[in-house]
This record gives sequence, structure tokens and C-alpha cells, in this order.
Amino acid sequence: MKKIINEPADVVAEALRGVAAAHPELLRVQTDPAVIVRADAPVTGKVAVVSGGGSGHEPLHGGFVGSGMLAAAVPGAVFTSPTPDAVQAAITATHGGAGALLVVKNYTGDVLNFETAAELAAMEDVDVRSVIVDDDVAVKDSTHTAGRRGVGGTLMVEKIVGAAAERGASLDECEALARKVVSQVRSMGMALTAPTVPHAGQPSFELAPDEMEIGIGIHGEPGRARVPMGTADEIVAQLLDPILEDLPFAEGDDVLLFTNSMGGTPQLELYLAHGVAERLLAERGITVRRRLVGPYVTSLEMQGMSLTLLKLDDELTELWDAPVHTAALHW
Amino acid sequence: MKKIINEPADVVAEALRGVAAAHPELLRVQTDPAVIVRADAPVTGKVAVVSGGGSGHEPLHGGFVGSGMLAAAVPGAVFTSPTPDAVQAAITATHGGAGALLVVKNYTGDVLNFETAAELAAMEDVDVRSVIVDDDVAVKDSTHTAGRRGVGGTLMVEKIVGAAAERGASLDECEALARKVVSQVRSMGMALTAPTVPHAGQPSFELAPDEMEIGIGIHGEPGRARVPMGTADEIVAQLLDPILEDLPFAEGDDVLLFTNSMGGTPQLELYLAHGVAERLLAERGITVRRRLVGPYVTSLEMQGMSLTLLKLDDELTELWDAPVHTAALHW
Amino acid sequence: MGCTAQDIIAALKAGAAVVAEHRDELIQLDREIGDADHGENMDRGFRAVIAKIETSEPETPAAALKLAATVLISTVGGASGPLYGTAFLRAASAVGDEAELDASAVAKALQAGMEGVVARGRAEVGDKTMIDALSPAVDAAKNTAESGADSAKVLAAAAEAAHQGAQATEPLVARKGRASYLGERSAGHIDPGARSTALLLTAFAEAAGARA
Amino acid sequence: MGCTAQDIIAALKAGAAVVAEHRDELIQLDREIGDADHGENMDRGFRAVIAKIETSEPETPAAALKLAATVLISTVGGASGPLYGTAFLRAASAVGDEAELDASAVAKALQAGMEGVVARGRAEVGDKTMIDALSPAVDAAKNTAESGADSAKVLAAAAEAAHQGAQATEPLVARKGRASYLGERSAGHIDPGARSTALLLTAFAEAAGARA
Ligand SMILES: Nc1ncnc2c1ncn2[C@@H]1O[C@H](COP(=O)(O)OP(=O)(O)O)[C@@H](O)[C@H]1O
Ligand SMILES: Nc1ncnc2c1ncn2[C@@H]1O[C@H](COP(=O)(O)OP(=O)(O)O)[C@@H](O)[C@H]1O
Ligand SMILES: [Mg+2]
Ligand SMILES: [Mg+2]
Ligand SMILES: [Mg+2]
Ligand SMILES: [Mg+2]
Repeated sequence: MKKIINEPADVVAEALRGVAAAHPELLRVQTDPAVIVRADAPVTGKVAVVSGGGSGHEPLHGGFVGSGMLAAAVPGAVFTSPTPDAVQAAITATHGGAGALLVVKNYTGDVLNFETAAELAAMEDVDVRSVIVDDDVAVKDSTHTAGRRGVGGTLMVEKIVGAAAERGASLDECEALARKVVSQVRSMGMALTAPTVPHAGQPSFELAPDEMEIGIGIHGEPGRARVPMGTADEIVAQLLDPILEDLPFAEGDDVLLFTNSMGGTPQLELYLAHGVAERLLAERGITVRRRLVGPYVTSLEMQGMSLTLLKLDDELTELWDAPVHTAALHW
Repeated sequence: MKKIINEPADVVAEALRGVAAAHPELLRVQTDPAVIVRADAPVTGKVAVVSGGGSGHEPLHGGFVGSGMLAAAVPGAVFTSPTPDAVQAAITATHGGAGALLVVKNYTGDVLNFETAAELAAMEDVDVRSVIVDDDVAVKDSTHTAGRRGVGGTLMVEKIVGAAAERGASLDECEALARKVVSQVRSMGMALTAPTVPHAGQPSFELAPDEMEIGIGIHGEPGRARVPMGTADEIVAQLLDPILEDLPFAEGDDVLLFTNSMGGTPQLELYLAHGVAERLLAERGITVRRRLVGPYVTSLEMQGMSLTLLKLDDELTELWDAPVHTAALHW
Repeated sequence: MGCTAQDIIAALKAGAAVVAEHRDELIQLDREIGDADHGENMDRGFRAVIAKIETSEPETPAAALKLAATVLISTVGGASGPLYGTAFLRAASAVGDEAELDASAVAKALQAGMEGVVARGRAEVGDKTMIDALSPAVDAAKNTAESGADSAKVLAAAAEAAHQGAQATEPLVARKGRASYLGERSAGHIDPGARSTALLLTAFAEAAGARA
Repeated sequence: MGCTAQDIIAALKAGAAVVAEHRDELIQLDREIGDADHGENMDRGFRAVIAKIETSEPETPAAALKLAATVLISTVGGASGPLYGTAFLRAASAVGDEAELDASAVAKALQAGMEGVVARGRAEVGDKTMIDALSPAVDAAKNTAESGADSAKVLAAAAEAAHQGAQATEPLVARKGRASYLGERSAGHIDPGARSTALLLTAFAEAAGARA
């Protein structure tokens, strides 16, 4: 394992020191338990949008803390959802009397830990709601299973609900909006290489030089299928088709297209893939009204990409465009 | 070779299509020769700051095209400096009567091609100046050699001079400012893995699992020395010490600290390294007044990092803080 | 001879030791069908439990179990943190404020623990989770307790059944937890949580046996 | 028998063929001490030269050389683009508007080309660049021309000297170009630009020899 780290067990704590040092005007970092909180928290009268999850997906979530997006991010150990006390600490540090909305990616660990935190916060008379994001069409949904994962769509929920909260939307409104975004966003990812978790010390899976994982998640868990390596045109089609079929997206739809790097993919390749996706969408009569291209929802150094499509209407477009002032998104 | 591409020879052209599609409000892309131009170019009465170089270092330079930074970026083939006609086309498309400043990284190819372009532009009565950036302390400087490479400091020059040009500084002022930034900025990089150039099809060098390249450039050229893998604390010290000695930076200095990913390094590790650098600088009595952390001057998928230190004064700080509206830097 | 707070502390220490010893194995199992952290999570949690026990010296079985529960909940994270945490919490509630637990109380504590995991995780037997180890362990514990055996024997029977249950997860297709994302590809691997359950029960049984 | 525009076109075609054939070798050499693009750059450039020649049919040696120069300058990029481009440009100037070049004109064109490379790149013999192939090639060409040989022999002598010069770059420590960043570690590798110079001169000589 080659990494720019000291002790594997200290990676998250030390990285948080770097985050605190890098962005004093945006955020502060609390320790024991570890929480990233926007600099001006608590903002009185506004809903605190709080998210979090295992570390290793940066800039998700800490890079989205700041005005117009998250009130706090709760970083767990690498690929391990944070504990309830940490989530509760984030709620306590940021809620400004208008309640807190937890944006939870749909993994058993995240759901259970955030659920417990919500119970703990309720005991302290904070109105807390949770919204589960499960946008990954690679996973077949079923009431008998853990269901779909939350991946790239999480960023969409955080940005849009964060904008609404910043404008003073109520907890009810924020919750409804979050559910609306979840209902209109779909993602699918693929990988060329595996990430290496520091405490594991070796790549999470092995791929032959002519293979790729399609339908991959963001935790180094193997994907849905291992298939022969394809061209960019083929890869993008393999990601886009299941997304389009799922919602489904249809001719005439307006969308936000989010072309996401899994961390290790060069920007040159990512933009190339984005161009392909734009072309394929245009061919289907789907209009890309907004786009985001970059490494935003990552899996350590994993090479690969995901596509996320959000069906836009005026409300969502306007909230997407609203000012945001965080380390990773800023406009 | 595993890459999200179609034909290796088409990578840059196809990626540029993606860039054009992704950022219509910021820039437009001209083809034959390929040039990325800010959307509102030419801006009358303002100096056009133009840069460029081989592709594969994204977001450098195309990600910095927009108001407050570059008027145009000229992308060559991967790791190959662009040809004079392309640079000339960029000048022609963007100069608004106040001349153009070429920001050139100090590589033989870039210097020669931009030099020729400047001659061609002069023949068309455009006042063109060139500033060579050579901030890489890994390379021993000497009048008998090609001299130091231009690396992370290039971004500093582009941002600061871009801000001045946006405010209406004259070509003389922009040129002098660029030289000032060059004189006050130093960088050093390292790599854990090699990049793979699409047309070469295999990694540019091989590193054993317990080795790293120190003093690496951004073109997959091997570094100055191959040394045993160290901890983050050791790596950061190995980068920082030669930087500090070189200018030299001294106790009491105010600096901008730029912790740069070479492309493939996870943000978690990058922030960890940034935290270490902040600590080491504090120990030396050097005050970090501004910081930038992220993959900005990259070498395809290469894992590794570089540190860039810019000595700040009020003028440079203010220009760094000035608004910038590009794909990769935005405030 | 019943099971005291001290016995539970000894069992937790034995559990911590076995988890530390099998940390890499659990990581490897989780690497195959999950995200390669189960061994790290459990090791971090049980280390914290032991550190806490040293300073707070719980005086009843329930207090010791509750301490383990709260520490696991606040240090493990992931899916296994709340699940194991809930298991210990429910076990603590089930044993009331008795100073010593007899064999049947031990079996009941185990059952309460399992019910807690089901309540939170909603897994059924055959879903390829820790339930596949816990459920046969509970059955074995109840049967053994009913036959009049002591708590060491109850735990030994539970451990044995848990091992078989864990082993039996190998051919299963996961329907819960992270391995479920793999669909059919999850077959052919032992579930890491079932394995850690079996390891913990073995450690508890051995600690009880050593005392017996 | 002199060297006409047609002969130069034939030589450029032969050069393009040899560059295509050795593309991967030149990439590999550049990979070792540079950035792995020299073969790609040269191949892209010479393909473009050939494509252009097909459509524009230059009528004098100078026109053919100038065409090569401008196409190389606008398609190769990197260090080698302006350097080779300048070499061809200066060679074009040196030959004036003659319709046929004799042996001494060929030698002079080569010398002018080399001087162009030096003027732009400021490399000296021993810096581990294409100059280490060009410089001995120019000397050999001059000597051979003075001895009264024809232009094919002049080019053959130049090619032979260039090969030796390229080979001799192997032990050198680079002082110019990208390889100079490697310092001492640049020793032990042949310079890619010196190698491409030798290959091109060989192709030119063979094209001239085939005609002779
Ligand atoms: N819904 C569930 N019910 C019971 N056990 C579960 C459930 N989901 C996951 N598990 C158990 O948790 C184990 C994984 O724990 P761990 O790796 O620590 O957490 P994570 O999956 O969040 O990374 C699985 O092997 C499985 O035994
Ligand atoms: N200053 C110079 N003078 C002469 N030749 C040079 C000089 N710098 C580089 N070269 C030649 O250029 C070759 C590299 O060309 P190429 O790989 O195409 O460009 P780049 O180095 O920009 O990637 C070197 O092998 C060397 O022969
Ligand atoms: Mg996990
Ligand atoms: Mg090059
Ligand atoms: Mg796990
Ligand atoms: Mg090269």
C-alpha cells in the first residue's frame, strides 16, 4: 500500500486537521466526536441540513459544508458510517431552533446510526427528520433487501435542500423537497481499478487489465458485474441506459447531468466521457440544462466514473443555481 | 492501459468537446487549431492573459479560463506543448487591443512554440510579452541547462495576473507582476505511481511498492531521485525543506500554501498532507495567509502531490482574493 | 455457579482478544463481499470496551453488558456497530439487576440480543448476516439450558451452533447488508458478521469454561 | 545528377515511413528519460507532411523543404516540432531557388539546418540532444561533398555519422531538453531526438541511393 499517510488508524483525524487548517473561513472541526460544522453555526431560525458517512468519498460530505449547503458533515472512519453520538453532536452544534434534516445515504450502517442519532436528538427536543438517498440503479430494489445505495444523487439533495434551508424553508418544506429530489435522481457507476482502504492495506478487489466493474458502489465493494473493458462511448452508454430506463427519463425532459470521477480518473477522461453523455442525451431529445463535472463523490483513489441524472423543473433549477459557498462547490 | 477513451489520438479533441458542453457560460472551444477561449472574448481594452501547454494537467490550463484569470488556454497533445499557430489563434481570438501576456511553463517545447507564436503575433501588430514560469526547486538551475520546470506556481501567476488584467492593468504592469510572482513562488513534487500517456499505452515509469519518486515533474518524466516510501510527515518535510531553503522563506513571512494533488491521490490524503505542511510552517514561524488544496496541476492519473509556496504581500494577497469565475477556481 | 459481572468482564476481554487476533481475517472476509472494514470496526470497538471497563468497573451483569453496548455503539460505526450495540443493550435489559445469571438467564440474554438485531436490521435466517450465526446459537442455548446444563455449557453449545451457522452462510446469496449489492456474486463467501458472532461466542464460552 | 523537388518529396516520404515504423521505439526511448511522446509527435508531424505534399506539390527543393518545415511546426509541438521545423526552414533558405541541388548544396542545407537547431535550442555537442547526431552528420556531409562524392553519398555519410552520434549519447548526462531534469539518471539511455535524426537521415540517404 502506497499512501501519503502516517498511521492508518489516524488518517481521518489527521485529514480533518488539514481540513480545519485549509478552510477557517468556511468551517470548524470539532473532535471527539469528529464533526465538521459550518463556521457560523448555529444559524438561528434556519433548518440545519446535516449529512455524513464513512470517510474516503471526499469532497462528499465535508467539502459541502458552508452557506447554502450543509450545516454539518459527520465523517466516520474510512468507508464506515459514523456513530450516533457523532451525528447527534453535529445536530446539537448546528440546529438553530428550526430543526435538522439528516441526509442519509442508504447503507445499513448509515441508516441505523443516523436513526439512533435522530432518536437521541428527539430526546433533547430537536425536531429531526431523515431522508434516505437511494439513487444507484445498479442495485435491484426490493423490499427484501437492503435496497439501492445512495451515491452521486446525495450531492444533489444536499445542494438543493441546503439552498432551500438557507432561504429559510421550514423543516417540512426541506423534507418534502429532499424527497422530491430523491424521487427524481438516478445514478450508475463503474470502475477501472480498486481503492485501497488504509487499514486494509491492499486493494479492495482485483481487476484484470482488460476488465472493468460495472455498477460499482463507492466503498470498494465489487460491482454488479465484471465485464470486458469498453471504449468511452460504450462505457457511457452502459451507465446512461439503465439510468434513463429506470425513472424513466423521456424525450423533452430537462436534466442536470453530473459526470463524476470516482477519484483517480484524470479530468481529461472525465470531460471526454461528459461529452459523450451530452451527445447521447441530445440524441434522445433530453435537454441538459445544468451540469457538474469533477471528482465529487469518490472512492479514495479508485479510477472510474459515475453518471447522475436529475430531472429538473424550475424549482430545482433555481435552487441548484442559488449561491453556495463551500470548499468544493462555490458559486 | 485502462482509460475511459475511444481512440488515443482523439483524446484531447473529444475531451474538449466535453469541456465546451460543460461550461457554455464560461468559455467556448475553437477547433483547428484547438483553443479554449473565455466566452466574452475579446474583452476590449484589457490585457489577454494566455497560457497553455501539453494536455494531461487538467484543470491547468483550460479550467482557469474565464473572468479574472485566463483569456485563453491552448491545449497541446497529451504532454506535448501546443504549436505556434494554436497559440497565435488564442492571441488573435482574445486580445482586446491592450496586448497579450503569454504565461509559459519553462519547458524547451513550450518556450520555443510560444516564442514563435509571439513573433507571429507581433507581425500582426499585437503587443505580446512572455513570462516564463520556473518554480520547480527539484531541478538544479544553471545557465547551461534547460533550467527549472514550471509547475504549481503557474496557477499562481495565472490567477494573480488574471486578476490584474481584469482590473485593467496595462501590459507592462501585467508583465512586471508576473515576473514578481515568478520570483516569489517555489514548488516541489513527488509521486507514488506513474501516469499512463494514452498514445504510449503503458505507465511512464515503474516504481516498486516501497518506493517513491521525489522531485517529480508533471509529465511522467522520472523525478530527481527514487527513495524509500516515507510517512506523510516525512514526505511533506522532504518537499517543504528544499522550497523553504531555495527562495529562501524566512520566519515572519506571509505565504500562500498550495497543496496540490498530482491527479490520483485521494483528497483524504491530500488534506492530511496539507495539515502537516501547515504545522511545519507554523513551527518555522511562517504564517499561512491563504491556501489552496486540490488537484489543480496534475499529471493524468499519477498519485502524488506537490507543495507550492508563494510569498505574499498586500498586493499579491489582494489580487489572489479578487473574484475569479472559471471552471476550476471560482470565488 | 452463576455468571457474575466479573465473568462478563472476563468474557468481554476474551472477546476483544479473539477479535484482535482475527482482525485481518474479518477484514479479508469483508473485502470479498463488502467494504473491507469489519475487522477494523470490531477491533476498534472492543479495544474501546476494554479501555472503558478498566476505568469504570461495572458491578452487575447488566451494567457490564450495557457498558459494552454503549461503547460499541459509539465506536464501531457501520452496520455492525448499532447491531452488536443493540444486541448487548437488549441483553442488558433482559438480565435485569441480577448479580448472577444462571444458564437460562444466559440463554434468554442471547435471545434478547438476537431479537434486538432483528428489530434493527430486519434480517431473516438465510439473508447471509450475523443472524445466520445468532439464530442457531440462540436455539442451541435454549435447548442446552432446558436440559439443565450450566452457563458455560450453554455458551459452548451456542458457539458451536454459531460456527456451523456462519459456515453455512458461504453458499448463500446475500439479501441484507452491503453484500446484497453483489447479488449472485455474494455466494461463495462466508459472511463476516456471522463469522465475528461465532468468534465472539466461542471466546465467551471459553472464558466461561475456564472459570467452570 | 542533382537533387530535385521530387527527390526531396521522396526523401520526406521515406522519412515518414521510417518514423512510423519506429514510432514505438521513439516513444520508449522518450519514456525512459522524457515524457513518452517523441515517437507520437514525429509520427503525427510526418503524416501531416505527407498529407500536405499530396495536395500541394511543391516545385522546387526549397518549396518542398519549406512545406515540411511549416507543417512540422504546426503539427508536432513539443521541443522537436520547432527544432525540426526550424531545421527544415533554414535548409530551405540555404538552398535558394535552385531546381537541383548538388552534393555541396545538400551538405550546406544540412549545415544550415543544424545551425537553425542550435540557434533555437542553444544545445552544444555533448548535451545529449539531436545535435549530437546532427553535428557529426554535418561534418561527415561536408567532408564527403568536398571529396567530390554525389549527394546520395553525402547523405549516406551523414546518416552513418548520425547513427554513431546518436549511439554515443547513451552514456551522456543530459544538459538540455526534458532529460536534463533527470540529472545523472539520464545517463545510460539514447536520446530520442538524436535517434530520430539518425533514422531520418538514413531514410533520406536510402531514398537518394535508390534514385542514384
Ligand atoms: N440488516 C442486517 N441485519 C443483520 N446483520 C447485518 C445486517 N446488515 C449487515 N449486517 C451484518 O453486518 C456485517 C458487516 O459489518 P461491517 O462491515 O462492520 O459494517 P458495514 O457493512 O457497514 O461496512 C455483515 O457481515 C452482516 O453480518
Ligand atoms: N535545446 C535543445 N536543443 C536541441 N535538441 C533538443 C533540445 N531540447 C530537446 N531537444 C531534442 O528534442 C527531443 C525531445 O523531443 P520531444 O519528445 O518530441 O519533445 P518534448 O521534450 O517537448 O516532449 C530530445 O530527445 C532532444 O533530442
Ligand atoms: Mg463499512
Ligand atoms: Mg512532450
Ligand atoms: Mg464492512
Ligand atoms: Mg518528449
